[in-house]
Amino acid sequence: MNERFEPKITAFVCNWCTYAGADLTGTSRIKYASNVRIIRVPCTGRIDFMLILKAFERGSDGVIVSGCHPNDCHYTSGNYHARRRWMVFKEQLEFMGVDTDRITFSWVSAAEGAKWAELVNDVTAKIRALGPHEAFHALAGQGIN
Amino acid sequence: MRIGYYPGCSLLGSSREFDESTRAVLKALDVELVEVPDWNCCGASSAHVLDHELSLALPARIMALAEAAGLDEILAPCAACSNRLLTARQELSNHPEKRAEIETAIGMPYAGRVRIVNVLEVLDRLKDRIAEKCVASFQHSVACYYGCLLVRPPRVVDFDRPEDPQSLDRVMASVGANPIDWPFKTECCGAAFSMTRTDIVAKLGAKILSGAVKRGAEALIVACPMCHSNLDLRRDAINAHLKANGGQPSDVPVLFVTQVIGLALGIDPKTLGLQRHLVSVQLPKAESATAGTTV
Amino acid sequence: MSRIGIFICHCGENISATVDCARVAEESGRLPGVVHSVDYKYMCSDPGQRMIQEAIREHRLDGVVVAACSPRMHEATFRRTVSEAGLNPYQCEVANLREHCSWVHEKGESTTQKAIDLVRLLVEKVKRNKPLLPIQVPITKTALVVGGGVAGIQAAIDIANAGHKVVLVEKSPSIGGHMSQLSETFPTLDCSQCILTPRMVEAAQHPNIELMTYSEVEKVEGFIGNFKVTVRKKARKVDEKLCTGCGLCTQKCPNKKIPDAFNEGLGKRGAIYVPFPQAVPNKPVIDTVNCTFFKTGKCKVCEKVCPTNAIRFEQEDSHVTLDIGAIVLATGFQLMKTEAFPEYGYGQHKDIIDGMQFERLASASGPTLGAIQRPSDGKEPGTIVFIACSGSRDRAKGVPYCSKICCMYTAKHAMLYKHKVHGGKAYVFYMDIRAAGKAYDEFTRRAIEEDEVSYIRGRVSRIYEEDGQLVVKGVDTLLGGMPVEIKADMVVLATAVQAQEDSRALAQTLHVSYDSYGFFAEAHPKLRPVETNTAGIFLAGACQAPRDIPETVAQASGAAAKVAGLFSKDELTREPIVAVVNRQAPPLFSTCVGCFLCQSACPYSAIESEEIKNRAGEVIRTVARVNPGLCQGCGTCVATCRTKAIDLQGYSNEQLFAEVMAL
Amino acid sequence: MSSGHHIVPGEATLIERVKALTGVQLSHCYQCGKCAAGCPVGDQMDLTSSQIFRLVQLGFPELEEKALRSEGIWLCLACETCSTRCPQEIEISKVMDALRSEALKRGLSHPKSRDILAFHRAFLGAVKLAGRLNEVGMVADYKRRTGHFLKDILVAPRMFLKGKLGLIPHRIKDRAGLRAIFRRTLSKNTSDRG
Repeated sequence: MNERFEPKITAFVCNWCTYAGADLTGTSRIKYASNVRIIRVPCTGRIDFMLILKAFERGSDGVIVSGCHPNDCHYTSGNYHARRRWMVFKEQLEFMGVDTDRITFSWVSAAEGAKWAELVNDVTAKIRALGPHEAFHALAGQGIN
Repeated sequence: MRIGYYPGCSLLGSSREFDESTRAVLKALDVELVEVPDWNCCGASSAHVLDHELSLALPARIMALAEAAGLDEILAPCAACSNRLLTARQELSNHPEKRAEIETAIGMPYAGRVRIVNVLEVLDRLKDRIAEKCVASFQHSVACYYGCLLVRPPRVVDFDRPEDPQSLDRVMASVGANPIDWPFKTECCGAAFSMTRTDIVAKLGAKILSGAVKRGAEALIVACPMCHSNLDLRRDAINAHLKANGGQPSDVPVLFVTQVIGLALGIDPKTLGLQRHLVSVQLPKAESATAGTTV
Repeated sequence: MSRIGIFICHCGENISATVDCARVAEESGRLPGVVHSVDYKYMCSDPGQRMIQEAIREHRLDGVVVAACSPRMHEATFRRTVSEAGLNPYQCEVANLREHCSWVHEKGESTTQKAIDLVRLLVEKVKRNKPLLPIQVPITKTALVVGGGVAGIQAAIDIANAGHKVVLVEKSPSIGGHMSQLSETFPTLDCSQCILTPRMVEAAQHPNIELMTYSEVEKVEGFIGNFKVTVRKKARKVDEKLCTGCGLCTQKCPNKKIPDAFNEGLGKRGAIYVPFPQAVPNKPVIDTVNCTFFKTGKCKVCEKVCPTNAIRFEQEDSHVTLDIGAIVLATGFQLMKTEAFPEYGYGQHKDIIDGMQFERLASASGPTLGAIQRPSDGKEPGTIVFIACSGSRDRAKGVPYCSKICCMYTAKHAMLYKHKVHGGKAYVFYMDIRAAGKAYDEFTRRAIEEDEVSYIRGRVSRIYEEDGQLVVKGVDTLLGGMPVEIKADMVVLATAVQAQEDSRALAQTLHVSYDSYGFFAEAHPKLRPVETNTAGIFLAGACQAPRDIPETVAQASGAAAKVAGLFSKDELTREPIVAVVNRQAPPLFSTCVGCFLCQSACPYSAIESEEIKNRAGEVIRTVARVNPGLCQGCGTCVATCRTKAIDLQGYSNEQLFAEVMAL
Repeated sequence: MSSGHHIVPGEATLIERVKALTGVQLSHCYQCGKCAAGCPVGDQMDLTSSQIFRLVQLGFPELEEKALRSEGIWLCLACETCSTRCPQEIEISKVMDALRSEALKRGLSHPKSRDILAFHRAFLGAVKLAGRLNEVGMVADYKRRTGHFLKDILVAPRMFLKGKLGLIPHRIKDRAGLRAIFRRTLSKNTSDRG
């Protein structure tokens, strides 16, 4: 089997900046890797990090969380809360032995269509290099939930 | 107080009196100067014209030697030297990858710990002691001339304000002098062309000199050997330029800040090297014991 | 069991060119709970929408997924479509097959597979969607206008003329703003005060406008239609009702040496003063910092001479709380000070002034009664240099943006000078002449061609004083960078337009966004230029970006139209995407444990506490409650809640986890 | 290099070379001329700093060459007045250093740069020899290089009498180490040929 590994990437993006930015990538017809599945939330502040664990459990090899740039949050400070919670969550993940390199935090504004394409391509390449997230999938198989 | 000392080449030759007066004044103020062992030339205005790497390596060797000698601060009275040292220090701290290359070039470790200070900063720290020990106030109108290298470029030297600086004026006022308000405090005297384009030096010097005299200065006060050389050693050329262009030649003396402080502290003019100037130091209405000395 | 309908749109060929739409419909049709699945060329067209409606009726659908363009484009359209067929609009989801799939990937299996995945995620979500009802909120039909310059005056008059009450709050003692300081206005050279003062009077006398001068907004709570605003009325030390504005006190005040802010420091005023003769209201105020009585406890001359006993030394600041439905921010700008320019002498030369100071010199009501005299010695300047872009387009020491109005007012200044000082020489150093406006370029050309103002393209490096004149060292880049030195009697710096000193603090008080320069941010740079990101708060004038009078007035009228539109209804309909704290039967009442972490996370202060009482009226539990009027639906509280007691309608935990589990 | 105002594909333009050497982006220059306006030698330059930057900005080989051949780049005193005042924060004297080294490398330096170069070479030569600058030795070397034997003939004896000119070079101990620094840093093009 010589097939190239195609990772599954799940992206949690806010409605106002990154979702709109990804729309702009589309209207600008910028091509990028088709590995990503977008889940729309109103704000990165809404993201319960259990969602990320569930995404891995369901076979995702990498996760992107992207929202508005600092100080540009549609809801003033949601992205800041997300960032703060992420710092705590990240430590827990590391403690659990989850490779936090598989989670990419980014900011893509509604005007950054090209940046979205670049982000997806970069993450896809990075996760492809890391290989399938077998460690976690195996754990999930044992029913950690 | 103990402080590292980097005199630089000019202070061994054409500006010996700056070295002499700096040592004398700091000794009188109980500051111990520790000369950086086996120091070399910083490359001054030449190295960076011909080779960027060399312009980093020469100052880096000096700072590395100072670090090895356990010094954490170097006084570099020469404005050109302190500027080159600060420039190299900043570039090496902003670009750690260059530091490794330079360490190889100089064959010595360089950590970037040592701080560089100019003579005005040191005198400012000692202002209380100066006031305490002042025996002969220097009651003359003076034009404080900072030149380029003490205040520019501000993002490297980060000293005083880049236009109309005040530190030298404050030091002068603290020993009783009257610093005049004048617009050419930081105007360039053309030092880099001292040898090669004397015509330019004469023209720029003429503007500075006449600007000071016109506003009532009895002396120009400097803290840079290159400024001093241009305004003192090149005075004949400056006066010739003034004469040729309808200006008034002038014999207003040019003193190093340390010489003025030395006079105020009552140090013998000869120790301060006043006799070495080509334009003799003659000051009107001799108020203090030493001013007015002709040598 | 759900009955979901799926509608795959080809978008002409926009989607079908790279996605096999028929296969998406076919495979999605096999998902559990899906009872109907079709594809069609244009779902958003009339026949497409009818197709959805007929399917809802025929198959008794309880959920719809339309797979088409971005929901940001047509979600509203399709939700209206399903609601017309009797389904709750929030039972419809839109999968983004165009912007997020067909336009960004090549034709092929993986692209079609992605489309199928995207539909499947939303099928799982829509199964868990709940019918939601739009939220109705009442509207208080009183507008607050903050700032009494020309922007605020115009907005207030327009809203008032539409029949609504307006409170106009101005922090200085008089309305009028910067425009009342101007001499003449470009490009017509008509007198600024002559055109502004009638408007000031109209605002003051309008039955629907309440003026609150010498007052500042201190606190804003609430939300669109229902703001509660606290205004601090600073003590004038004068009873406004008793004062007739006779002016006796201002004439008799013995302390007349105070630099006059209205004249930009070029004139003097007393400690009790009216900022300018045409001030509205024409009532004085005591400057307690400089007043002799307040400094020494002696004087009271004003009190002695006042014929109506209106002086009130004991008067204190007071607070007023207002019920407000909409807010217009019109707080204007400030000019960068000459102190900011090291190479131009740090503001220490009296004869280097800024543009507003020149306005006062040229104004008939100014300290020189309109004669151009330099501040140092009152001499008429024979040579004057104007420097455009002073601090503008200067990332090193000023601001990187173009201040927009300087090119025009500098041309005006040079013209006014040439008209008043015959034989005078006027030079303008500039980088570009930006005169894009109606009759603007003609105006700057007139300055050059008819009034013979010398324009020199280049920046000035240095200004210093010599022999009572100012030496201006510039350059002419059109002459190949040749240095130019001009001996001038006076220099006018067209300094940069900046946001007001306190704009960031005010923005934080009001929860509106601002840009990195402190200007208030509009909701959309092109399509929503007078709205802010906070519903019910609008923008007018230079508090948003540098702008001239015509633009300011146009924007003020635009903001007023937005307010009038909002006030045209009695109630406001809002999307029900809000957070809710669960309520359960006693004895649990709610899974909320009352930790109120959500409260600290909420950017809108929308979370209140609610006391649950027993029959005896004793408090037995304190739990969180979301005020649906304030909640904007970000969901930050949901992610913060440890007991999952709080959830976001439309993006509930159940919905999002269902989507993820469908991955 | 081909003639005509067109960009040679694949070849680094001067603006790119300057960026590589100094980190300065000349595209930031918007030609306000403030640098030239405050330059103490601006009136002596055949091309002022802002003109030189304009010539470099377009990327046309002929214009780049004109900039490198100018006398202006050799007249820069590195007084930093321009960079202190530049509204776009361009480090102008760094760019001048880079342009001079490019001019030397391509053999385009202005004939009048000869004296200035001779001075710098004499200076560094003296430093290389002893570790510190001996002004007499340096001046002698400069005169030999330029042929200006009579220059300063009036000042020098007076300086000597005032004790300002020492005839014996100040030598540091680790001269070998210093020569190694020169060897390791100096690039071929700009090496001290004296």
